[in-house]
Amino acid sequence: MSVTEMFSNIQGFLSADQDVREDIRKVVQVLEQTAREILTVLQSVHQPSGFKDIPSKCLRARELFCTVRNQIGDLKTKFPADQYYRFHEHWRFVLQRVTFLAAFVVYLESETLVTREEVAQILGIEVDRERGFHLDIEDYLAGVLIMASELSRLAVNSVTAGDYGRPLRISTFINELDSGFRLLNLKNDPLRKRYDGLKYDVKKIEEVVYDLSIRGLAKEPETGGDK
Amino acid sequence: MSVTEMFSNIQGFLSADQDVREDIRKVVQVLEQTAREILTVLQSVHQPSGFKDIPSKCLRARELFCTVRNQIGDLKTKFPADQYYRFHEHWRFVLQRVTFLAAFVVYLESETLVTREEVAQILGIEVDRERGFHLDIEDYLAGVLIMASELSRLAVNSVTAGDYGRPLRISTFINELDSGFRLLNLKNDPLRKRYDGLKYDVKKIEEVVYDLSIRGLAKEPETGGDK
Amino acid sequence: MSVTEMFSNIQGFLSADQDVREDIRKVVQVLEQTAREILTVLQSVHQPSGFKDIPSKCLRARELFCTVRNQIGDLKTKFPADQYYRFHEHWRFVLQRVTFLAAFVVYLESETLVTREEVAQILGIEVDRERGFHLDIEDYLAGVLIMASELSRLAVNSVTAGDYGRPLRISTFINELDSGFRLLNLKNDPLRKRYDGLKYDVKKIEEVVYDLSIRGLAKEPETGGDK
Amino acid sequence: MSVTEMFSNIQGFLSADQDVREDIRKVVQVLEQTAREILTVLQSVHQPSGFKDIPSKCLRARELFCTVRNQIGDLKTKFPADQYYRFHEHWRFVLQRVTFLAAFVVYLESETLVTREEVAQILGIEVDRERGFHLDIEDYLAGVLIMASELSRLAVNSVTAGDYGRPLRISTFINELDSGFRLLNLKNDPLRKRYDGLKYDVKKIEEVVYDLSIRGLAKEPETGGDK
Amino acid sequence: MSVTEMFSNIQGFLSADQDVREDIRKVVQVLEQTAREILTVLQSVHQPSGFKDIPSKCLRARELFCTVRNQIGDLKTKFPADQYYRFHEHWRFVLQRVTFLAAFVVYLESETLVTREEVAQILGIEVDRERGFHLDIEDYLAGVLIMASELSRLAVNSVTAGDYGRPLRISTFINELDSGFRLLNLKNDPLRKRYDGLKYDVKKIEEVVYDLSIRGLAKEPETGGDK
Amino acid sequence: MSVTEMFSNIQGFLSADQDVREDIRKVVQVLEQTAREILTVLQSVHQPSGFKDIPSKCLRARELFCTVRNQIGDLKTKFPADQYYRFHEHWRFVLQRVTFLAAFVVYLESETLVTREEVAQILGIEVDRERGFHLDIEDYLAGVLIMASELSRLAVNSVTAGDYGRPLRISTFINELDSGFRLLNLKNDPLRKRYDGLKYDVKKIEEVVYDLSIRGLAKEPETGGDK
Amino acid sequence: SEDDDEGASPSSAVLSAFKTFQVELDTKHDKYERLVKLSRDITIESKRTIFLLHRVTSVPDAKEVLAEADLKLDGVRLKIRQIAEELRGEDLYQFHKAFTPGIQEYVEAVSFQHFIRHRSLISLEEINARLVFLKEDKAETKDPAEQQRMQVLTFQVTPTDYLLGVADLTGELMRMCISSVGNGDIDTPFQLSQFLRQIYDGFSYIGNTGPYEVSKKLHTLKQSLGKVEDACYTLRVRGSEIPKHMLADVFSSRAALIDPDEGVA
Amino acid sequence: SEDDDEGASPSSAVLSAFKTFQVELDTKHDKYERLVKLSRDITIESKRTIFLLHRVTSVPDAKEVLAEADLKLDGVRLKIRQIAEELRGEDLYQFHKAFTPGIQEYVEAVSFQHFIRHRSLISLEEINARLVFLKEDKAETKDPAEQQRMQVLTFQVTPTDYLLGVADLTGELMRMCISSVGNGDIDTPFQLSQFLRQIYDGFSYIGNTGPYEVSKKLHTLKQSLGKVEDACYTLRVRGSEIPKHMLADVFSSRAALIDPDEGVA
Ligand SMILES: [Mn+2]
Ligand SMILES: [Mn+2]
Repeated sequence: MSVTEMFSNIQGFLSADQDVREDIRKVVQVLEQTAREILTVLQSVHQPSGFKDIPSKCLRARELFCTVRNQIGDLKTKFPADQYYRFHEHWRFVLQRVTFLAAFVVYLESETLVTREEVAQILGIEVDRERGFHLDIEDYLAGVLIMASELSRLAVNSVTAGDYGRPLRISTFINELDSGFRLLNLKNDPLRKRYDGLKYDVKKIEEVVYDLSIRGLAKEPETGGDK
Repeated sequence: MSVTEMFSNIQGFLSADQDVREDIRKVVQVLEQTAREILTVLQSVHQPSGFKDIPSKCLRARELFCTVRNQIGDLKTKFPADQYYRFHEHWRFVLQRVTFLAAFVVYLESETLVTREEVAQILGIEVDRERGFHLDIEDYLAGVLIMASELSRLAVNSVTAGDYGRPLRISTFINELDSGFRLLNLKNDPLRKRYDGLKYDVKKIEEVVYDLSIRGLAKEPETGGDK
Repeated sequence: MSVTEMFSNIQGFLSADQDVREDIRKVVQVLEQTAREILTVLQSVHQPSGFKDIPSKCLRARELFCTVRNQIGDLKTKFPADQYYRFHEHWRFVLQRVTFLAAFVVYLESETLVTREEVAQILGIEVDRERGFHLDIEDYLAGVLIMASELSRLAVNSVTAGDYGRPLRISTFINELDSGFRLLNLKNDPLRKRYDGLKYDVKKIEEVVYDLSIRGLAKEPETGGDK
Repeated sequence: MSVTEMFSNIQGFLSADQDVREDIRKVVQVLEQTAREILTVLQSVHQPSGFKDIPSKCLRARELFCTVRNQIGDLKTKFPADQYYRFHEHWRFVLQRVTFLAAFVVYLESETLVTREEVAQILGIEVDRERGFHLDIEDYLAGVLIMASELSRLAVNSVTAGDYGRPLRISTFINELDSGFRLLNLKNDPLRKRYDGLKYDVKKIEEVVYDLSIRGLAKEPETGGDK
Repeated sequence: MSVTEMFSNIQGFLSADQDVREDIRKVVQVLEQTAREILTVLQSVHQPSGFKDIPSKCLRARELFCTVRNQIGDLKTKFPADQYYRFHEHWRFVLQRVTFLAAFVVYLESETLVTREEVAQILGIEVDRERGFHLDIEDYLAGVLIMASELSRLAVNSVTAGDYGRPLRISTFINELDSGFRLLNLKNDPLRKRYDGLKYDVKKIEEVVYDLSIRGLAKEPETGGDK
Repeated sequence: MSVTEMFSNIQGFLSADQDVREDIRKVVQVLEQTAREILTVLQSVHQPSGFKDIPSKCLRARELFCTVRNQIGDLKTKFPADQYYRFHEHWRFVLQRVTFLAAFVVYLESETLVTREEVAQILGIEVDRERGFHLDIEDYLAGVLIMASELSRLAVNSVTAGDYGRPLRISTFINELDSGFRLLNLKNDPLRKRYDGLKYDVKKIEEVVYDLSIRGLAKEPETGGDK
Repeated sequence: SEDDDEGASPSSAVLSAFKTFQVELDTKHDKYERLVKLSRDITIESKRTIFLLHRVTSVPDAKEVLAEADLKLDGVRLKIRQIAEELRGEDLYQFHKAFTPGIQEYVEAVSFQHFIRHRSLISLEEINARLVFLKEDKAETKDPAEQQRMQVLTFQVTPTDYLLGVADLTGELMRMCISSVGNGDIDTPFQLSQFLRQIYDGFSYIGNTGPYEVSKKLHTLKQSLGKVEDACYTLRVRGSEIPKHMLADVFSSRAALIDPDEGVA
Repeated sequence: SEDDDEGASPSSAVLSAFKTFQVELDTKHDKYERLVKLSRDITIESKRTIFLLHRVTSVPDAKEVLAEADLKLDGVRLKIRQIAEELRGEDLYQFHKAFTPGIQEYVEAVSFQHFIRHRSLISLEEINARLVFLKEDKAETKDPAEQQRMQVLTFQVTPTDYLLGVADLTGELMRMCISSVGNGDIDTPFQLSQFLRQIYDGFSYIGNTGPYEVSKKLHTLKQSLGKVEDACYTLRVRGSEIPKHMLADVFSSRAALIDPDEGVA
């Protein structure tokens, strides 16, 4: 094989690679659009009026997750199944976003921490790398941390909306989450940086609980009834 | 044509171009001066005493916008009308600043979001590129985002000044703005980065509202009357 | 108009802009491919055997310039004619490359400096900005400088190939070019930096001529006949 | 004169210059040491206990400024008086530091903005370049900006120390400073960058005042008496 | 004096400074233009035909140095005489260029090294800093080193032009220069870097002399007659 | 021990360290001066007249090496003997220079490669690290490579001086050196870069030998007689 | 030929010299590589220890965590011992670049543990005292003095590595402070702010006289201090709304609310 | 209390989930670290092989050097085999950053050896064909098909790593060219210039469509080619002074002069 032929082959490989990336980028873009739509639905819980009909908002979000599933299904067809990490950077960001959204919906519905299995199911993907397009553990954790930050905002806004019980329940939940993260040996990577942010969320929520306590507004969270 | 003649001609082109840029730079400098003056007028609303006579400050700012219009009018004469984007970088920064100032004045006057048309009118320029010196849409959006950050500061300072209603109205306004931006599909550019800052403004204002609520100081904004 | 409507409109503008850029990028990509093909054709003149059939290589390159013309023709249709500078950065690089290639072909054919007019004609574009898609003067100069560096390589390789007359003609040519550039008052920009490289090319070629002279291999270029 | 003689002469010039620089560097080094000592004294005001004896700290700093004056006096003897700008870079940094320290002492003593004249007097130097070793205006401004950032830290720590009045006075002061800077037409240089940091200090202090206001802890600063 | 007044005063200082710099930049620009013209005149000595009338080229250059003197005279009026080093960076580059040109003319005329005094006289400036606008010693040395590099080029081209005696004389001259520089104790600055380039010039010229020697073309330079 | 005391201790250590470095720098500076003097003595061998009295030049250099020994002796007293590598960077450069000079002298005297032991002896230092101030192997090799480059220059100049035997002997010598270096596994470090230069020296000398060969000027090196 | 013979003998002199050079260079390079690898191991284990130590703000009893950290740090010290063995008889600074990252991280970990235990800054001497190793294997010589000497192996952390490790420690302290606030611990933040301010003062006292890497960390250090001061400020401001004696009640009841067993002592 | 019990059970659910996460993350990180170390080893040995190979321009017989290089490269391949073992069942790209420097250096070494032997560019397929490893140890399963599958272990160099290795190869070829001229070898430089020009044309054909790291190397590649072209130019110019048939004589007598036994074939 001549040098020219060899370079032609490689050029072929590179072009194919670029085409794949282009295809992925396009699907990811529509996926981001859907993610923004779900976010808009869920963001409204922060508004005073929004606290009333959380269930209906969750339903609406669940519907939109169908679209997400379809779009991820489309994404899977764009590259060889065993080269997930080759193109990981392309969908990493959006996958963390939709994981966050799934975790947020599950929290709003049941005040529990979504498991990696549940997220995978909501997104129509796998947990184990061997079984196909999967949810990387670091992406799952990143999504959970984004939710923690959203919950600290929710604690603040639920007080504004007059719901004094929620911040205490959020506090319990987020403390548990924090304990979980302490078990992990994170490298100096983006996840570690995000986890550092969790401490501020914990602190913020603690301050809200404190504010309620000194005013005698803190009630034992009635976890039983809500779940 | 000899090589020397060719290059003499070319030098003519290059000199002309450099002269144009020099002229533009000079006008932009005085424009920046005026922008700083308007800012000084408007900044005083942050001071406790400043809340009393917002209308008069707005009037004063409106007067200074006449100067802005004249200076932009002058700017227009410095280059061929259809080469806007060739020299865009020269005035981009200051145009975003005056857009912010216009948006801020309009907000202070009416608590509404200035439209691109209004900004264009206040600055004496066009909305449509075809019709002359215009306001690029990204510059308009950048100006609006600068204002959002100014409003979070205003929310804080209005509490200090004893105005407890304003933060709630600002909160509503900024939430609406945030929803608006979520409709946009921004590229990974400076505008996107600026937009990422918006969520901190939203959060900050929510915390102000929270502080008022928990102390029973929050009053429902009487939106009807104000708008 | 509500905030939502405003932002929906804006999204329309932004999408249109992004679509235009996407279209431009695609055409530019194929244009770059053609440019690389022409380069491959012309680079073969550096090979010992390549010196024999320069004319046929030029013919082949000329054919490929038809493709370039078509592709640039296509490019023109992707954006409004009067927004050249808005999207300039997208095609600037490739336009300098094809200018270089055009200048190189013309030099190989006739040992003269291509004029901006000729380049424009070869590329099927305009010289005057007012008349349509044109060749910016700085891009023309950048292309010429790229060629100068290619000529210093050619001087070396023509000696290796046993052609002792060519370096002398190249030397005269490049000296003339250098004098031309010295007429220009360049800003401290990429073009200036490129021009600073020209003096190395001049020196390199002079040393080639020296090596030939001292060995009695230098023949006076028969300038009269060639030009 | 032979080439060797010429270069021997030149070596004389160069050696003299290098000796001067060496001398300057040594004095600057001990000046930096003194500056660090003053800083250590003044930084202790940030400690809860430190708020009680600000006057005694200022006295101690004033004493150390005697040393500064002596050291600068020494510095002046190291180079010809009219070559200030030739060696400016050597002492620029430390001069900004001691200006900051002087400005901080004056603020702690009287809560006023030190003038350039006062700084010059504290440092034992001139204001007018013509009259000798002077304080360059940009260095004065840089020193003032360093102080602004120190004051935002002081506002925070005085609250921690239970002093609720000070932040309000700092706020008024820093706002005045900000207005002052807005009168300036700064180039795009290090000073401009430093000035951009001022707005964060302003905001930070406003938030402190806000926190005090909403809790009813803010007392109007008794400006009349202090100034 | 109020803070506002203080800052108004300061703005006065800053504006004056900026105006001075603007004025200097303009004069420097025309000076650069003249320098390029002199260079074009002198560059032609490198061409085969150029060796014939070196004297007339030198005369032409001498004439253009009148213009240089006028322009530098103009430059001097733009800033206070004793603030040379404050604005040094603005004209440093062009002063090194015209020093090089002066040194080159003197070498072409008499094959001697121009002294700092001679350069100062040619440029109409001073040697001693105390006496006015002067030629900094490092700028003089930089100019001399630029000439050294030009001479290595001249050695090469004089062989091409059939002048076999000149390279030997240049070799002697440049060796003397190299010995001179070896007497200097240079700091690790741009000048040192430039000086490091000198050894390449020395080596290049030695190789030219070698090429002549081995072919029996080297004649002993008749040093007595030339100097 | 309090934090303050601990930092005082460390500051003490750092100051002591800086003092040591300052002392070292001063000795190194005078050492560099001596090295330049030896270089000036040895450089003269490149001149046509210089070939006659190489032995006397070597004697003169040998004398100057006494000074070098004294200065290095002084250097040794400036830091603890077992912390050689802590301050290595300070004298590394000059040690390579004097190693080169020692190697050059030895070559000129005996046309042999100086051993590390010999260099150490000439410089009055050790070979083994354990025994005191020593010559690091990489510095020895660097010095040898600098000499190789000087020898390629010497080969060129000895032809100019009419000595046709020397280049052949240099060629043999340098080829042997090259074979030696090929045995080493160099990292991508400065030494590797320098070694890459050796190939050019070998090439240059080969070209000289070639030039002599085709002219029948190459004589068998009479190594016996020269040594 | 004669030429050949004559050429061969000096030739082998040069070549054999270069063969010894090759051995010397390769030995050094291989040692360097081994040290780099040890340093990476030390870095990873030290980082993990730091992560482990952060758990103290959330568990009822710090002892367990500290004991676990002791175990981990013992493991790290074994690695440092290996470095010390590699450096036996060498000039430490010749290979310093190879292991400095690991040692800095170890200083960070060990000083963090020390702070948690003693609320003070560990000194360089204390750190070095723990890096004196006894050789376990039998010495080959029979001279007791020689045997004695052989049996002790020390590693000296340089003051600069110590400073850089301590500078990074402040980042961990800041994280610990925020966590403490988040867990309702109102004493630790004030202690931390006091301690961090001392370290900051120490670093400003050293200023730019230290090596460049130290000055580079000053900015981050100042930011960490700022975050801790802000946390204390917030505690004070919020605490201002009720009388002080009530504050403690609120926090203790708060802690009880979350988990009665998890009150931090 | 009830609260305590109720709180504890979900708490342990979350915590036990995180304990499994910890194991997963640590496993991955440890594997990454092992790969980094393997990569460093591969880099060092490949570099040493390249150095060894440069000796071919100065020794009478290239065979010995090539054989020695074969041995070294076998050692490197054992390390790559270890990488392949680490990657068994993994997505190669998940750990790609850990070992890409070593692999690129291996490509450089192996393609350099190939060029010396065959005067041609080794293909990616040829490189990968040598990275198919057979498992020596007995497979635990008795199913022959399974056993078959288990016994083959492959490592695939990515096209990008191949390109980057080849780009660096050109630097070594340039060095070899200069050495050849220095040793009086007049054929190799022309062969090399031809070969390098092909590679350069290949890279310009790919242009900026490849990854960024490739485009970054284009400049160095062009410089190397320039140096080789200059060397050929010099040979031609100097050769121009005598008739061609004499040239060979001159060089052969030249080679004889230095060392009669060392004439390169
Ligand atoms: Mn850390
Ligand atoms: Mn390599």
